[in-house]
Amino acid sequence: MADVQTLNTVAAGMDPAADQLSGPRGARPRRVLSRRNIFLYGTLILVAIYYLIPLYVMIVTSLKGMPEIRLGNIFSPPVEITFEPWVKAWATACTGLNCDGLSRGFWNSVQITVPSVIFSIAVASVNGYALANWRFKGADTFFTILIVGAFIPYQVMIYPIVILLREMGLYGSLWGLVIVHSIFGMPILTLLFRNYFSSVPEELFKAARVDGAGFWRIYFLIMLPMALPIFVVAIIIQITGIWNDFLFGVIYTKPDTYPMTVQLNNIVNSVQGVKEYNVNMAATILTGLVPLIVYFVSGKLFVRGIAAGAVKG
Amino acid sequence: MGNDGVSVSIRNLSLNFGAVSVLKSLDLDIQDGEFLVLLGPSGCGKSTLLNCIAGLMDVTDGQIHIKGRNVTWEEPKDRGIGMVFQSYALYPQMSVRGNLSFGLKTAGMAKDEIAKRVARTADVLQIEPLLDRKPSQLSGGQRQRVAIGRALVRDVDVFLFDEPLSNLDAKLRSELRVEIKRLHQKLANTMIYVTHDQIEAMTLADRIAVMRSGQIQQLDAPQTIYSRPVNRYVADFIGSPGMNFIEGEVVLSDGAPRFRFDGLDIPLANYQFDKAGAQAGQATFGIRPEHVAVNSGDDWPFSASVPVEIVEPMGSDTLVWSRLGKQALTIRVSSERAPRVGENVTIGFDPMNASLFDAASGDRL
Amino acid sequence: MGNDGVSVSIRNLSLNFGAVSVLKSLDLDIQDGEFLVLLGPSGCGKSTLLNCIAGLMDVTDGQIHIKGRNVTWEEPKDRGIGMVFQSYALYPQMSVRGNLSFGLKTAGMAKDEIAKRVARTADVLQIEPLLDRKPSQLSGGQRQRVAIGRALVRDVDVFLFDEPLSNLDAKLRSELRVEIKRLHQKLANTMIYVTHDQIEAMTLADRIAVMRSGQIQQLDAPQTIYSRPVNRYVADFIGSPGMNFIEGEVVLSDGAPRFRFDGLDIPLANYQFDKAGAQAGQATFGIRPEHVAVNSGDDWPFSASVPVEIVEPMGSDTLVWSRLGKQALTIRVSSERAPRVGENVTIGFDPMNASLFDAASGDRL
Amino acid sequence: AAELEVTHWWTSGGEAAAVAEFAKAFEATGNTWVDGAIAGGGSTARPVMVSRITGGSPMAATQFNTGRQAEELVEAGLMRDFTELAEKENWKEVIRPVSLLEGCTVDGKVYCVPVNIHSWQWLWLSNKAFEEAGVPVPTNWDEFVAAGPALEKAGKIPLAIGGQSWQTTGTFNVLIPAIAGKDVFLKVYQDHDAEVAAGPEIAKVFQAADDARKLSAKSNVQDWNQATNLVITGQAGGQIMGDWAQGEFQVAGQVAGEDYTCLPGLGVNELISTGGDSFYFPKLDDADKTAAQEVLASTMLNPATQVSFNLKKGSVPVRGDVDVSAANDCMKKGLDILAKGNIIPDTNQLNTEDTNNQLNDLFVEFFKTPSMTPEDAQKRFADIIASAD
Amino acid sequence: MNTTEDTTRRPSQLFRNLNAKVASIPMIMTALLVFLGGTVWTIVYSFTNSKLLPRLKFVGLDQYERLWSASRWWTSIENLLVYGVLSLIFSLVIGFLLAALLDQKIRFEGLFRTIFLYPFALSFVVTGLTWQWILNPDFGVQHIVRSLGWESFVFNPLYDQRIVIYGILIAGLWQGTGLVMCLMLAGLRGIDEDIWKAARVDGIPTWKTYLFIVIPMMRPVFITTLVIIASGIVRLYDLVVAQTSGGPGGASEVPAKYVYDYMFLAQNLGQGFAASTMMLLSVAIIVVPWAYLEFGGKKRG
Ligand SMILES: Nc1ncnc2c1ncn2[C@@H]1O[C@H](COP(=O)(O)OP(=O)(O)OP(=O)(O)O)[C@@H](O)[C@H]1O
Ligand SMILES: Nc1ncnc2c1ncn2[C@@H]1O[C@H](COP(=O)(O)OP(=O)(O)OP(=O)(O)O)[C@@H](O)[C@H]1O
Ligand SMILES: [Mg+2]
Ligand SMILES: [Mg+2]
Repeated sequence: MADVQTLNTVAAGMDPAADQLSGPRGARPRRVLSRRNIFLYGTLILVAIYYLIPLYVMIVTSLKGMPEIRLGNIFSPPVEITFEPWVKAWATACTGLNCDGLSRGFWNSVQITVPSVIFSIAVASVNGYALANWRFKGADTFFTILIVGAFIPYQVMIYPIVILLREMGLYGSLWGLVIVHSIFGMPILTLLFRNYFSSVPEELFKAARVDGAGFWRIYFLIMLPMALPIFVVAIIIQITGIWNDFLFGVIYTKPDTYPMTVQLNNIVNSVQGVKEYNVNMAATILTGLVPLIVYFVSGKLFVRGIAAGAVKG
Repeated sequence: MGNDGVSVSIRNLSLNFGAVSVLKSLDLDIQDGEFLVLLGPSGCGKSTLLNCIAGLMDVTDGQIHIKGRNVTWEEPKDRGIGMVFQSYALYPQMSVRGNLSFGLKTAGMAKDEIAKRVARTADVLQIEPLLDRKPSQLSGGQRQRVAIGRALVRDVDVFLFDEPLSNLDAKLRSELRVEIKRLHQKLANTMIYVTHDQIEAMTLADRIAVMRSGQIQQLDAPQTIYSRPVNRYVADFIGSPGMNFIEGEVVLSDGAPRFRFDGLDIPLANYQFDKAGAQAGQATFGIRPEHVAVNSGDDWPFSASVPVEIVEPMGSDTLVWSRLGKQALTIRVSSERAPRVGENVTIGFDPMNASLFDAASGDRL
Repeated sequence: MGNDGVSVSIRNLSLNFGAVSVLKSLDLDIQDGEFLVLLGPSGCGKSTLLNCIAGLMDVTDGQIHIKGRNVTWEEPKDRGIGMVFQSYALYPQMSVRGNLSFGLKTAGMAKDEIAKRVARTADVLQIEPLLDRKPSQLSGGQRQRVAIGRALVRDVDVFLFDEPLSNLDAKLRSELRVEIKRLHQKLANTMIYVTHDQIEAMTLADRIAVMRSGQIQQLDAPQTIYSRPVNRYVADFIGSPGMNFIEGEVVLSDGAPRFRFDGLDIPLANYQFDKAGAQAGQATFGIRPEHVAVNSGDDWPFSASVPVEIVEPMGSDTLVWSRLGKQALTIRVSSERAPRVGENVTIGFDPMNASLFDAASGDRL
Repeated sequence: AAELEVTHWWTSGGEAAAVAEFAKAFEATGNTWVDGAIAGGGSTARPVMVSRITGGSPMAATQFNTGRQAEELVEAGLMRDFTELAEKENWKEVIRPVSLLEGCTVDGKVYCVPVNIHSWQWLWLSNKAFEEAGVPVPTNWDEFVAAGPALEKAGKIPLAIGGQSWQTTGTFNVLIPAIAGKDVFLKVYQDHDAEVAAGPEIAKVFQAADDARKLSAKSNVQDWNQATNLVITGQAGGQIMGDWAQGEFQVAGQVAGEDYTCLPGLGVNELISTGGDSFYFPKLDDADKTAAQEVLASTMLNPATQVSFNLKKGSVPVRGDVDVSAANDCMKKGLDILAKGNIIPDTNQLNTEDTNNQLNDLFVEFFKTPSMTPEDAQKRFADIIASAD
Repeated sequence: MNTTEDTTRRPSQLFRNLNAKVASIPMIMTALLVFLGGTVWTIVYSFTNSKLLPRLKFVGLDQYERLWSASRWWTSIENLLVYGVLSLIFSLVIGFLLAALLDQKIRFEGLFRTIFLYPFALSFVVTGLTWQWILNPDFGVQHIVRSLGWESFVFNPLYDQRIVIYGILIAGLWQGTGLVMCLMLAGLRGIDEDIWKAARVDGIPTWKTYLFIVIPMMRPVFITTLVIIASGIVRLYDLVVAQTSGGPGGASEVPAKYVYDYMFLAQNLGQGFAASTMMLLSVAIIVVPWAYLEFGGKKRG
């Protein structure tokens, strides 16, 4: 049997040894410290430092005692590390007569965030699905209104919503707040889901209809399991948004159900004598911790989901 | 024609998207057990027609009857149809078994009945070993087989195929084509099959409907469409490489019709004119590449010597690109007889095999 | 043959993605003005090889010479190559003129020189009327023509095509195929063309390199590859419908080799054995569908009576699916002689046209 | 017994200690005080309170400044009427000055409980700062202005003013009676007489404000109590701030006369205003809570509570009949002036919040924009007064 | 043909896709009741002299006259314009540059991406507080530079009226560019690999490829990003309140704060409504035609 290798060269009529070993061969040589790399990584590292400075300052400050802070260099690492401010921010900082720090705000925030995230995403995903796949008459008009609604400053809507919730008898209840979050999350989430479901091949939807599945069946059995990436994005956006919300939290809840951000505002603004920057910073970090963790853990999924849903359309 | 023989009957169907009219009062009757292929260029409304039959698009006007029942406004699932899509459209998160049983479950069928049907379908399509895989773990051909299975398992009267094979490569395509053919022979269901691949159309169809911008141009058996296209459009569309068209005029010299062009002259005595008979006027003469013989030595009603410009070997056959008068001529010869580029060869053909079209309307003369 | 006749020469080329070795010390020489087609199944490394030649991927080992110059480390733009992609890869926001001239402008060419080149390219490809349109306003075929123009305008020595036609429909594909062929005849550049469509490969190539998982299996003229495949893989890959393979064994009865299977017996006296000559053992007998004659009345070295199972008319030809012994047999006959399903027909063929492969290694015997 | 949620914006050290007194007294009656402090001052808290009341989820009691802030809520029938209790406990007699109860009275019905009297007209001085600057502690505004350069030379901020807009407005409003006298003050704010507002007296006030602006140029704190802290620590010479500042001095353990000096009416015109805080009680459905609201109201006015609360808060009790012997120097000065009847109404009682807010906008701009001339500012001031209602 | 005789009538359009319509009720209600209703309600009441509570006492255009003669409103608009334009430009440019850098097949991409993105997880309140702290002349950057010996160094954006809005911009960009980068990165990843190859074969330098080929191709990404940034800009409020409370001297006032302050602090709802109507109007002029083009008339996808 003819050797394939020789067959090739014989067919080409070439002497294989002709110019075999001279000149460049293999991969292009790459220096680790090429100018391009220095520029690339240099820029990235500089920018990264800029982005990290506030976090660094927050952490460092929260670990210092007040006397050390007054001495003044916010960038210098703590000489003496103290966790006092953290303890105080979490457990004993006072607002008026309540001296239990952020701790109860934490659970309130959890109790507000979880149902709000679930409910708002449930509503928005169904909306997006209906808009993308069941285009009934007028749907586009409603959607356009919704998108324009994304530009309305929240403050403008406070009064109408107060009236709305009062008429529904939900003002001041957890459900009232959940509805408020769902309303304001709706434009951007619906946009995300609509774009995502539009990119799902229409034939899949048609196949399911031929198979006799109706609106909900298709949603739950076909679309929902496919929409994981965009759900991740929606969940991250909503957790961040709802957890960080201050305005609705303070207006639509009561003191015993104040979310963490309101407690944070109370602690930071309840100045007793001098501002306790270390406690404030500790409280700030504690408040931001949940969304931060969410981002650190799922950042990759976030980018992927964004790629899948947000940039189309 | 009795009603009982008709499986799908479309009456006066129109569909507009806003101002655009995609289907224009179309009529079509498909016999029970028939394999009908819808053939046409992209955008001519093939998928739209199929979607209307399936109930996935609301018609603007007209009626659709399946098995004698007016289903114009019924839900897709109630029409007794199954559909197979170009992109397979398998439910990605379900196993093959899940894909097959989804429709049955939705209909509320008993578990063991479902299992029985799935098993039978898997047997017919020979996909038993794949039943527990996810679609992403299947090759293209296997996916398409599962997609067919999904229609099969529902035991429907009418199968609708929307370019089921065009995502596959040539080899797989020809394999699956045969399988679909076999399936049709076995099941004897009505099948409506959209494609723009003529090979598929020619090999599969009992009848082909050639469409053009929302209207059916010709509805006939493949061989009829191939050999007696009703107009230039159909003639051009069918056949690869396409029919050679030669512009010229029909003249009646001594009552005998002849075709004149570029100083050449083809006798049309053998040509079967349409009812109207031979009439003088501008016309197009069409002849298929395989009906032109090269250096055959036989005595043809028309023969000429032509230069060879390009030679394209295609395995068993070879295409020769040449020029008759000033007009391009493609010839298909068996590879053994392929001439060389630059040579002059003698060609010949019988106008009996040709088609003659009116230059203005494009209709067959 | 001297080095000056060689346009592209690849020496010992390897490429790994991490642990996966995609190209395995591959050698290839392409003559000046040659049209070489790389053919192979998906994932065999065709695009990777092309990208290496273009300089778009860094090779792991080996060298690439273009026009006698070692370009292994050079930038794509300095290699004197132009490349055409399957997805066209036109710059969507620029007009056709912009697409053609952008590279030249960037290279700092004078304005009137650019205009001249663009005009010449547009003339060659007949895209003058399109020059001011955006790609989105072009049809698929026009887009591909512009993509070719973008390579053309740069006046390069070597053209690289990566499945340039596979996004087009059959009709357009065959048209553009001819155009590319003409272009090659006119320009006489070296062209390396990737495809997995055999028709393209057969019609366009001066030589075809059939690849399989990063290695070249056979590099030969199309007809040689078609009629004398070096192994079963190549034989199976080329030809549609595929070659018929019949499993059996070679026996030497009275010194004369014969092929035995399912109680039947094919004399191999006519068969041209490889250097090694005839040897007994398990083997596969391959015969192409068009080499099997039906009811020809002629006297064939081998003939038998077989049942007709499926008939697939394909226009000028018809495929007949049948069975020889217990093994499937496809036959291609001209449509006029097509038998009917259920009939029995007499077939015959000459083993001279057949290929015989070792059952274990798959190599040609 | 019931749980009552009480909202207020008392969150600084002194304030919180004072609220604790209310809570203690109320819980002694067997009820529970649920503290609803909202930090960030009235501006953050009031919108929350108003939305909750109009949204139908009201708290049991809420603080407002004595004055017109809750007028419309009362008119809308959302607040409880305490006329009965007021008559029973004879509030008309015990609360003085009478203007306080008048602020709570709409159409002859009493809707709120005033709990303290606050006056704005105080200049707080750091003895330590002046000592370090080597100048004697001033005894009136003019001396203070004169001491400015010395303080600056010693690296001190002469006048501390927080960045919040109400503080700058407050400073100006203190300067009016001090520089131009009570009549002009009343003409401008009570009668909304635009001519006076544009006149020469007010022009003098603006000149004084210009001085204050220059003296406070280096002050870059936000909250009032941070500004007070600057005085307490001797970083600043003085601060014009209401008597609630006293609570901060007290929490810091400072002694009036020794560590700090207070000059009512800026040492020029010894007049004080009678503003303060009142509690309103929204209407509730719960009978228990309704009953407890009454208990809370009367607890707040209870003489003992009044004393303990006001001592912590640094304000003056609303009852004339309580023992204030424990009061410190400054508070005693205030009580004296009060007893003499040298009082003016608080701007909260005279102006709507809308007008106050416009004034805030004007003065915050004036104080932070050195390029804005007193004349320009006065012109805008007169416009605001002219359009006030 | 007898099949043509039994003509089934076209069923009512109202009940087609009923489930979809029912499921869309929350969206329809939100759109109509909250966004449209709330807007109309706001506009109607902007012609009244409502104070603490909304009341239908119409006063014509009084509120608008007052609004447009208020210097604070003008400052607010100026600030929003400056902030808006700069924030749009910078976040798009920086976001894109970062994305382009990250797209160079670099090592530790995940780490860098996380670093750039994490500020987005923090609320504006937290962002504002942190930056207030860093920009504080007594503790922050100015103090540090001075303590390094450069005594005359001045960097106190939050205390200087002329540049306070830039101080807010710094914080705003820090918080928001991460998301923009993320969107851009996703967009870049969506660009056909062949385009890059074609450009390399054509010898087009990388920066030119980005500028003339890739960026024009990313139109949809830019649009999505623009919607997100722009809607954030219009609503700018928390950050200002947390960082400067509108100071110093009202130099960093923004329209949303004007609305809030007048509605709730000044207890002059009418004025607040008038201001919000103006905001809505300007948003509507820009957004409605665009949104309609983008989402209204177009077909699927
Ligand atoms: N939702 C729609 N809105 C408007 N026009 C549409 C819509 N769907 C299809 N069309 C138009 O209707 C015409 C027919 O489309 P259809 O999909 O039926 O073509 P087709 O024959 O299946 O083509 P292809 O071979 O490319 O699949 C096309 O011109 C298309 O642009
Ligand atoms: N960037 C990459 N990283 C890892 N593996 C890769 C990469 N690019 C290609 N491959 C692998 O290299 C092999 C060859 O790929 P290549 O694209 O060259 O195939 P091909 O012959 O062009 O196939 P097709 O006909 O589908 O285009 C494939 O198995 C593919 O999975
Ligand atoms: Mg179609
Ligand atoms: Mg490839």
